Amino acid sequence: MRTAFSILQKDLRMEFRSKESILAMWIFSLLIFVIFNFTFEVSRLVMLEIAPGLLWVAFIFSGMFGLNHSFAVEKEDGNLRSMALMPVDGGQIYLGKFLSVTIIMLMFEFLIFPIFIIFYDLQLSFQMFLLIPVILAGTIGFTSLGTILSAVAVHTRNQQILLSLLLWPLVSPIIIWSVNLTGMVLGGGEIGAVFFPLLIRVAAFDVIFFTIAYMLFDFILED
Amino acid sequence: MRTAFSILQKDLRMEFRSKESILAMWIFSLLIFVIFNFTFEVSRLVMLEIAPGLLWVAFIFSGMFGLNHSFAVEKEDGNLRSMALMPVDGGQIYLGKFLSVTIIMLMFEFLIFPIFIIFYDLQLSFQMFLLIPVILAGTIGFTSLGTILSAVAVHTRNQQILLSLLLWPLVSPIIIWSVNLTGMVLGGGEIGAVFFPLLIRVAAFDVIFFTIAYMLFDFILED
Amino acid sequence: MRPTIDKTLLIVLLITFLTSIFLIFNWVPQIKASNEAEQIAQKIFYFHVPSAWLGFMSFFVVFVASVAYLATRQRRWELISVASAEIGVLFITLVLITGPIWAKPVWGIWWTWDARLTSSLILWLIYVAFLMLRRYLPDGSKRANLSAVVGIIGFIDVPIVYYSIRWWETQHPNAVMASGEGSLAGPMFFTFMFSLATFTILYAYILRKRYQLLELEDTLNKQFKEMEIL
Amino acid sequence: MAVPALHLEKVSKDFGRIIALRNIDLKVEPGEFLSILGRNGAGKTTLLNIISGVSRPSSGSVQLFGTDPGDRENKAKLAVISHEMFLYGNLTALENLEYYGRMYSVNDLEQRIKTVLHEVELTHRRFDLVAAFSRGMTQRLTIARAILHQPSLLLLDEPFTGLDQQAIGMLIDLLKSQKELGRTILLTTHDLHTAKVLSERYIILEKHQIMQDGLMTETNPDEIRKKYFSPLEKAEMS
Amino acid sequence: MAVPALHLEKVSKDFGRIIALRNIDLKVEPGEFLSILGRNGAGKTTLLNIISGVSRPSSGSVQLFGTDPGDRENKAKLAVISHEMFLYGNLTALENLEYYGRMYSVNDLEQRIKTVLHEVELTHRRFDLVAAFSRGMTQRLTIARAILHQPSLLLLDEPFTGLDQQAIGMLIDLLKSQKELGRTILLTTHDLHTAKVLSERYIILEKHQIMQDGLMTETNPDEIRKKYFSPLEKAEMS
Ligand code: HEM
Ligand SMILES: Nc1ncnc2c1ncn2[C@@H]1O[C@H](COP(=O)(O)OP(=O)(O)OP(=O)(O)O)[C@@H](O)[C@H]1O
Ligand SMILES: Nc1ncnc2c1ncn2[C@@H]1O[C@H](COP(=O)(O)OP(=O)(O)OP(=O)(O)O)[C@@H](O)[C@H]1O
Ligand SMILES: [Mg+2]
Ligand SMILES: [Mg+2]
Repeated sequence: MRTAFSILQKDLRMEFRSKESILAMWIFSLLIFVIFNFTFEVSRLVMLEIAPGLLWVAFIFSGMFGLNHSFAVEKEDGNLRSMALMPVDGGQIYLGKFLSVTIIMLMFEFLIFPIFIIFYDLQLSFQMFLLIPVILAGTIGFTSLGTILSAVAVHTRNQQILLSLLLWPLVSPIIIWSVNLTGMVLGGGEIGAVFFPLLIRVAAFDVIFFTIAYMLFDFILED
Repeated sequence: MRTAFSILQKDLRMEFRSKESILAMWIFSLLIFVIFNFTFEVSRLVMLEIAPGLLWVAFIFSGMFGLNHSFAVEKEDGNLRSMALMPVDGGQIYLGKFLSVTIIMLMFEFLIFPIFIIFYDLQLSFQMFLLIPVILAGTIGFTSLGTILSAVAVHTRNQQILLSLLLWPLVSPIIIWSVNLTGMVLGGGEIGAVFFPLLIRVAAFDVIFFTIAYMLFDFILED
Repeated sequence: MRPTIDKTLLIVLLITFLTSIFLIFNWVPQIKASNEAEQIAQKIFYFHVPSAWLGFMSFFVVFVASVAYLATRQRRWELISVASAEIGVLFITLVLITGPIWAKPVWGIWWTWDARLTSSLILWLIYVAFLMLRRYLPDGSKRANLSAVVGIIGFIDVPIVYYSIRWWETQHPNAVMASGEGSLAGPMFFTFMFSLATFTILYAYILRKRYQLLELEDTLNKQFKEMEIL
Repeated sequence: MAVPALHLEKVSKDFGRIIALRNIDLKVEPGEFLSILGRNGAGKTTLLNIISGVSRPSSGSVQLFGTDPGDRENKAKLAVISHEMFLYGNLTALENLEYYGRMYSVNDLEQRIKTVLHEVELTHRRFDLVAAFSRGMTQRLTIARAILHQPSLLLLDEPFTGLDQQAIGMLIDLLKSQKELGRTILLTTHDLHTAKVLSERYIILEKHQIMQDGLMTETNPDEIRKKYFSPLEKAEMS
Repeated sequence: MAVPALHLEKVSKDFGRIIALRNIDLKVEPGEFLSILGRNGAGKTTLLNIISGVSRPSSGSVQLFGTDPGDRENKAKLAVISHEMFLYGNLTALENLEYYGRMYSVNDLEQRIKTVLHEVELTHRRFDLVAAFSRGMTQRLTIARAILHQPSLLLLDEPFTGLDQQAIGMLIDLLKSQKELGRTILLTTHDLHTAKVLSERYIILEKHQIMQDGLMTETNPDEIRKKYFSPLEKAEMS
């Protein structure tokens, strides 16, 4: 645990070296929405229908950004190799990286969400708190797979494109479910009987993915 | 011109070092679409309404990818600095980089487009040829600004985020117009009187952006 | 030894293949359909579904071989996993080709974002990515490790991909086999099973051949190196 | 007797078409100081990578202290200085050392960091980002990082790179004292003089094989030089 | 008389809080071979960066051949070897040289490439990607790249890094012949011996200033070493 925590601390420290980083992140989030908005110049009704999808597309792109960045830093001065040399458990390294990537992605989401609410003029309701577990579960699914696949993709010259090729198909079920769940919450109607079982299923897959990745990470570090 | 051509040649050579690169690009394009599709689980009607926007969002993301990659390569072993040392015109370097980025982005678009047609089951018509100048104009606008702003962003530690912050707001008018124009063509109706003036406006801005960037590029190279 | 097995396999394959062609096109009774095109298209069923099943099986083999590789670090497991992944992609490609050919006369469109279709596409993409990854990495233990990891994660994802799509209203026929042999009457059932068997033999044969080819490549490389040094 | 610190048997390594090492047999006893010499591209770095477990041999076996190089205890004992810095440019010198110290579970970390920073004379720059360091300063910090956890096996790949005269002296003294502490050290360098000063044993890699394995004291430096000077082209082409 | 090859007046450079150079005055005549010595972090690399025009001084003026370092003709005359390789890992050795040759409009490029590749003994590896090169091989290619366009002013920042004995000999010969051709050469190195062999004049940077500007022939190497050995801490803190 101390190992994972050290990695997390180092990552967050680098990420937020300057206070401007947060500002940049915030503006980036804002921009993602603005760009969607002006690109899809469509009726409000249509907008509302695609809103959950848009939200998750925004999440995914900020997540991809976080993943790429997090492992590009490791690659820079051969630090990925130095990790392989350390007398620590691969799982711990995975955990540390996973936590830092997740925290950064959650932060993006936290910044994106208010913009989303404002742009779509959604009324805040008590029910919206249900989005917290939904976003959490979806994000963890994305990052638990994303972390290990980034560590794979970083070994290639075409890191970014390969990460997309590997991650997107694999993570697609989680994203589909998350979009569905988000739609259910934002739909404003009653939360149907399907909501919680689905949420639990997403969470269950998070656990599965995480566990497998945790166990396999050692193999990625060694040659 | 020979200089620009040498840069272009080098870039394309690196990009397509392996034949797999093209395949990877193609799958990446496919994925962008698949991800939009399953994320926006909406009715076909709505789909058609947002189609032009989706198309351009897909273009933009593949373009961002191309820009980031193109300049990350330059940064790798201090090659950006070596460019500053070369006895060549900054404008020529800009031209070379612009061409390579544009060609790669056009290639992405060329790969994306058939997928777009099939997935949306659009019927091919003669009118669709009008999309060629539209896409060309929009793309050139994006890359002419993108090339110079990438060269700026690459000097920072937060390259990717900074590029987005700089580029998206500046390029947004071009994108909005391109989406409009695309919508007009795909709408299938008569091409209204507004189409050509708008197209010309986009082209005019392309020329302006390109010229300014061409002239300013020298200043970016030097310290 | 080896050549005999291969030869036997090949002969059996040829016989079963010709037989199943005969069964499909000449023996099994035509289904009743509104038009002729649909009737002919229905024949695709005997290629479409076995391809899909064998595709799944190939990926299962990838999974098993990947686990075996990480456990034993033996090159042969790596080669099996690659060979099987390639064949799996081939089979799913067949599904993705025969499906739309069937869909056009039946549904009137080539493609729809139906659950089964989408999940097949995603499945295909997962293993294409697996193969792409291998192309981008230099040969060596690193590549073997990384691709084994992806091979494992990829397969775990397969049931989820299929699960996730149950949330969609689906246009694609569902579980013909499971929902009742009734719909698949005697001769059809027989023909289908026969076709499936043919595909399975085909799989076994290609896998063997591909594996041998990869092995040959290895030996050849080794010999080249020896020559280079001496 | 005790297990050797390092035992390679028939180790070969190739990168696709390119051969880097062929049939290397090597045994190093604990406390030995071995210099690895050889032309550019002879395979020195590859050899060190295999010993550290970063890279696996294409064939052959490697043992550190009788076990696999990838073992946790082996990793804890090991220090590597390579071409790559293993430092985060966006962290300060101090933060880098703290991070490494934690990963290696260094006892009394604060004190150790103070000591090593003093040793490489970077105390006054500890709060500066590594990205802003000069080349020699970065190399100094790399050395500090490597010795932070008091390793018992040091793999040093051209560690003198970029150091000024004084730092070279410092590193030589450091290595001497490490040797006295009974640590096993493998060093690659192109500076025959330094190699001679430091180590008793040397090997020369040529045509990706060990061409010579001898004692520095018994060999005339000119002889070493002569062997070492064999034409590159020939060695590579064959 | 003719304009000096290089003329610095009151050049200072700082990076925010950190001072790298202070009030440097320097004149180098065409054909001179100047060694720049100094401790790690003394400002040698920064000085070369300013001369090459890659970096602008915070204050003061720089002139190459009487004009601004950024001038096209100056750039065409200049060759730089720095810590960074200036090579594309994803291109082969040959492709890298071709690219640079075109950018510098080298005449009879094919022949030149053949010559320089032969000189650095990389002919047999010309079709391999630079990413797969060993450190020394990369440094050799860097040298080949730098001399490809037959520059008349060479700025060499620790060019001997990673080279084997033979390549060092090759580079020394190369530099001597360049000197004979009347080319101006500035070299930073920590190897006093090589500096002494090659150059007639040297400067020592300390406390980011020129502490000594003298002739190698007139100075006792021990004297140089003594000066050069001044404690780092003190020099930096001031
Ligand atoms: C693009 C188009 C298509 C794709 C990607 C596709 C994919 C698949 C897959 C993967 C299976 C195997 C599923 C399983 O065994 O669980 C399957 C089975 C089947 N497909 Fe398709 N299919 C497509 C179009 C069609 C069409 C147009 C029809 C006919 C109307 C059709 C009829 C069937 C039938 C009857 C089965 C057998 C189901 C069973 O055994 O459970 N498919 N298809
Ligand atoms: N990742 C790689 N891919 C392909 N070839 C490689 C790789 N790493 C090393 N090589 C090749 O292996 C051989 C040995 O390289 P190595 O780096 O071990 O040499 P070295 O003895 O350390 O040389 P130097 O003195 O230049 O550092 C070289 O021919 C090199 O090109
Ligand atoms: N980009 C930068 N940002 C901040 N400080 C810098 C930067 N580049 C150099 N410095 C600082 O300027 C000073 C001089 O650095 P320089 O690289 O010129 O030293 P050097 O004489 O080349 O040393 P070495 O022998 O180690 O190569 C150092 O204190 C260094 O930390
Ligand atoms: Mg080496
Ligand atoms: Mg320097």
